[in-house]
Amino acid sequence: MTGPLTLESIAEKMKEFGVSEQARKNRIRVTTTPDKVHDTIRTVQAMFGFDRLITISAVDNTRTLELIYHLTGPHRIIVSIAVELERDQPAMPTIFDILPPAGIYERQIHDLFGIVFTGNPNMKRIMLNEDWPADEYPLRKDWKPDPDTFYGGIKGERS
Amino acid sequence: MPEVVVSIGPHHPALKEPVNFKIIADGEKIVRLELDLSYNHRGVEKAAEQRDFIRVLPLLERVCGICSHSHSTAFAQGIEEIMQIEIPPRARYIRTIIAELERMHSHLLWLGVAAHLIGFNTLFMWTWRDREAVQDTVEEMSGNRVHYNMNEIGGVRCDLTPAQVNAALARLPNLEERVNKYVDMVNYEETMLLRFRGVGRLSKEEALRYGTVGPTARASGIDYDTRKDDPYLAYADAPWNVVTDTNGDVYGRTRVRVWEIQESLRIVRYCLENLPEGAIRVPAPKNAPKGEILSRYEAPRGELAHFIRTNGTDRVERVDIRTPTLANWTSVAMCLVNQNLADIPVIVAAIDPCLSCTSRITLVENQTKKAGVISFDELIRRYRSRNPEEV
Amino acid sequence: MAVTAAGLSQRLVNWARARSPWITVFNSGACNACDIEIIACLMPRFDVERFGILVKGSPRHADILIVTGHVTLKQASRLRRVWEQMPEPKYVIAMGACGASGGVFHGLYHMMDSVDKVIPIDVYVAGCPPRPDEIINAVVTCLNLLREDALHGGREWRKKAVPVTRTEEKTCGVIP
Amino acid sequence: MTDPVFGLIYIFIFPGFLFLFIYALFFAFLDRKIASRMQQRVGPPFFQPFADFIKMLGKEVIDPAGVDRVIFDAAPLVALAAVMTAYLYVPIIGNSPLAFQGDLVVVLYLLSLPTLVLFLLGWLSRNIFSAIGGIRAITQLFIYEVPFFLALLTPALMAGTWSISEIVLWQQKNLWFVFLQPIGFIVALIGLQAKLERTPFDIPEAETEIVAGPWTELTGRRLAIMDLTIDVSLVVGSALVAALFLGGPLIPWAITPAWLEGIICFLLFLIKTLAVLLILSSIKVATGRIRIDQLNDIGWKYIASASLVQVGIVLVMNYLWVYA
Repeated sequence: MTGPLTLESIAEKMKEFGVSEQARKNRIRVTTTPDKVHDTIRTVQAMFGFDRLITISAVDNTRTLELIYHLTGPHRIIVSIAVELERDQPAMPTIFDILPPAGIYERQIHDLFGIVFTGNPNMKRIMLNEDWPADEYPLRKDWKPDPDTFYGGIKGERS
Repeated sequence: MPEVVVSIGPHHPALKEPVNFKIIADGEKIVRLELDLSYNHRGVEKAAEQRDFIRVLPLLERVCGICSHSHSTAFAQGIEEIMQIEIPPRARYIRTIIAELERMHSHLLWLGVAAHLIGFNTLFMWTWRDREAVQDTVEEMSGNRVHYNMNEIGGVRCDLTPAQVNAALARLPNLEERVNKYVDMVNYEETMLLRFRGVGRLSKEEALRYGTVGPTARASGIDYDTRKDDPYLAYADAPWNVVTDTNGDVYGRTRVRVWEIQESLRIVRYCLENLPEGAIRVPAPKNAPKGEILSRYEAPRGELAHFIRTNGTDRVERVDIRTPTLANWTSVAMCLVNQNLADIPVIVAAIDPCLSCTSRITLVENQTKKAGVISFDELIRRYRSRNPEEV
Repeated sequence: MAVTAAGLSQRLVNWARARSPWITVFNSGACNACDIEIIACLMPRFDVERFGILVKGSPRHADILIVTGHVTLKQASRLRRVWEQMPEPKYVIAMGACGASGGVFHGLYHMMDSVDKVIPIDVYVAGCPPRPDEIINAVVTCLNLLREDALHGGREWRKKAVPVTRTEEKTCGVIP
Repeated sequence: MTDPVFGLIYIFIFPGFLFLFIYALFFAFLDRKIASRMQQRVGPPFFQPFADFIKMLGKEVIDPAGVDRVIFDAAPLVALAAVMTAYLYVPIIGNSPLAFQGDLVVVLYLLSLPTLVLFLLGWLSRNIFSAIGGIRAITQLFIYEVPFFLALLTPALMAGTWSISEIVLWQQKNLWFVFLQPIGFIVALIGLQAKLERTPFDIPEAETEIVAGPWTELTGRRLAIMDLTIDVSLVVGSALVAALFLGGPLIPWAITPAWLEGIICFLLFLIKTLAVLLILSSIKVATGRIRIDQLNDIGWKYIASASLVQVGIVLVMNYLWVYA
């Protein structure tokens, strides 16, 4: 890259991946599709130096599940890459191979939302206790605790 | 010598919070380790979706007792930006004062705990004694020692009287003197140097690769500080510098933290002396418009990010809290391999883990330093069946 | 009490127990605030060592277990195990609003809501978090309880007794 | 040791076990108080170690699963008996009536027993922390024992005797060994600190790493007895260093009533042991804990060499001065 990095140049480049809009002074939001996320991140990483993953946010907006990847770099511009997934059997390619810190966030989202990140070598339970039922994801909007299910703690000894 | 499995936690004197490490050690050397952080999961994010903004703030303060102001400020900041209201300058300054006092108390606390971890109880006692001065100031200003509850959407809850400002200013010289003494101690005290130098070293490249934030990153020479990168509150006005160090080990992190206390003292002094007049809050609407924001805040432990999505009601649709500790865990797991068993508490403490913020699990890694490959199920099962006597 | 060797030694032991309460802190998922306030108790300003209170790492050495915070589902079984590891006579103090009822976290999905669903509690401390003064007060209350237990020869008497209403015990109560 | 009544009083009451019990608890109190004051705290009241001791005696004793109860009960008693026996050979009011040629070696041997017992307890506890603590204790033993023994044997080399009492007498005639052998004195203090597992050498019971090391599974009276053992070792170690390097409880001139001389000697004993305790406590407060590998490094590189240098100096001095 030559010259100062501008949001316009990023937006220009992002056209091939999806719709982009400027969210704030130095923030840009790119909406794309699940299969392009890997390429998008690779591109911004290689071309604009977005080498730091701030977080992966997951949102359940009752119709779909959204994932938003926030990346930044030495220029301190933040790019948010948003995708939408269906609610049943959501799956998503992992970005663990290009950004190692993502592993932790992906596992946490898997636990709370039930999104499977294909390719992550360690898609195991991390947030909830070992007795938690396998197919219940508490941060989904339609989840309600079932009074008959045992969620953990001490069995039969609650006074 | 055969490998032994040491299970540290969830109840262990070095850990003030529940976490479980399973350390596979060869004699005194760590071969690999397994971290398990889920003991503290409460479901704050779910609860935040069910309460209105006024009641979310106290809840978010209780995400963590040490960085309570960080969480509530980050959230309030985000909501205010979505509502497009500008808080008055006096409120900004008061928030900054509390934030920097919180950073001071957190770093002093950390220094004491780090000293305690290497058995240096005298420094532990001294730093905590000086921390009481900070606590007194905060208590005078807000009425509480730990959960300050200063924030409201649109400003702060209570004003600072001139008497409070003077009392706070009167405490600063003594504190500055003591902090200078700690800087000397950190740099020259022999047993601390022995225990901190060269322990848990992260090069600049590794620190970048594993996404470290806060003092951990700054100790490796990365000037990543949200206060400078994305100025909020009064940080654009106050004179201060981003502290970095090139050591990258626990020693470097300690130095960064004590120097940051000095910078915080400068900011607090500036803000107290230049406190603008005016209102302390503006009325905020009940409902927030539809919108989303990534609100960043430099907590004592590093960058805190709240992703907030609102949907036009008086509740958030989603608040996703990314705590600094979570960002740093990956690097800790990397640092620990091939280190000494006795150094585990120091290395883990060096990122100042705030597990109640984090309440999540992380990975295991093996001798080749390859990122995050995990195979601990079988081991845990074997260990549990053999020796459930974990203390 | 008749002046016998056994009686004297019992009185000596009771005296010693009240003067050497060793505590161990168990964080059952709290937000740290209670924990740092407990550590603040050890500090020069409050210095609980002058009452003989020491914080011990091993529950085997402790007399009083301080549980900070609500109990998360995963910590419940661990808390009970730590409690079982303590030698008799043992006392439990539940710290803060969370220890009593769950506090702001009451009713969340990953919680047991209060400590007394897992282990019996002797003293509750109010506050979020309780000030160090109140923590010291709670330990003192606990010691008074210990003395009365020694007089009654066990803790069964408390099952029928009414709550203690002494002026200095405003913040801490005894389970009726 | 002709009069049996005197012998019994000496062993059991004064300056024997009863006095030792009280003095050891007082020592423990003083140790904690000094540390507290240096840390700007008030510190415990004077009866604190006694209350702790009585309380621990009254607590329930828990046997960890799979532990050999008999050995678990007996081991602390063995340790306590060893250090108490060692105490009888250390001069307190004048020289010990039990002294014999070679009692220095016996005392050193008996002082090593508590460490071995700690290792045994750690090993038996079937707890991983205890096991690691026990291994650390025994590793540390191998590091500090050699320089410590060498440092304590240098006075014997110069005085030409293996009896503590005769070394004390030698110092009465000549000069205190702290002036003749300052390196040996420093090494002895460091070794004593390591032997008693006090900061910076509290590696085996490092609270923040391995809970309480070998102590983790001890409860009730076992813990009480082990605690008392460490307190007594502190007294015996201080008294030993005071006797070997600080001239012991003897004064260079004679005082006519024998009882007055006894009292003065006893006061000297108190002053000198307390002085040693003050040094040890200051070291404890002013340092952090070092790692076992660092201790290994420092121990063999510097402390052991220093004690060897001291031995060499003593041999040269013997050749030039004492036997010349």
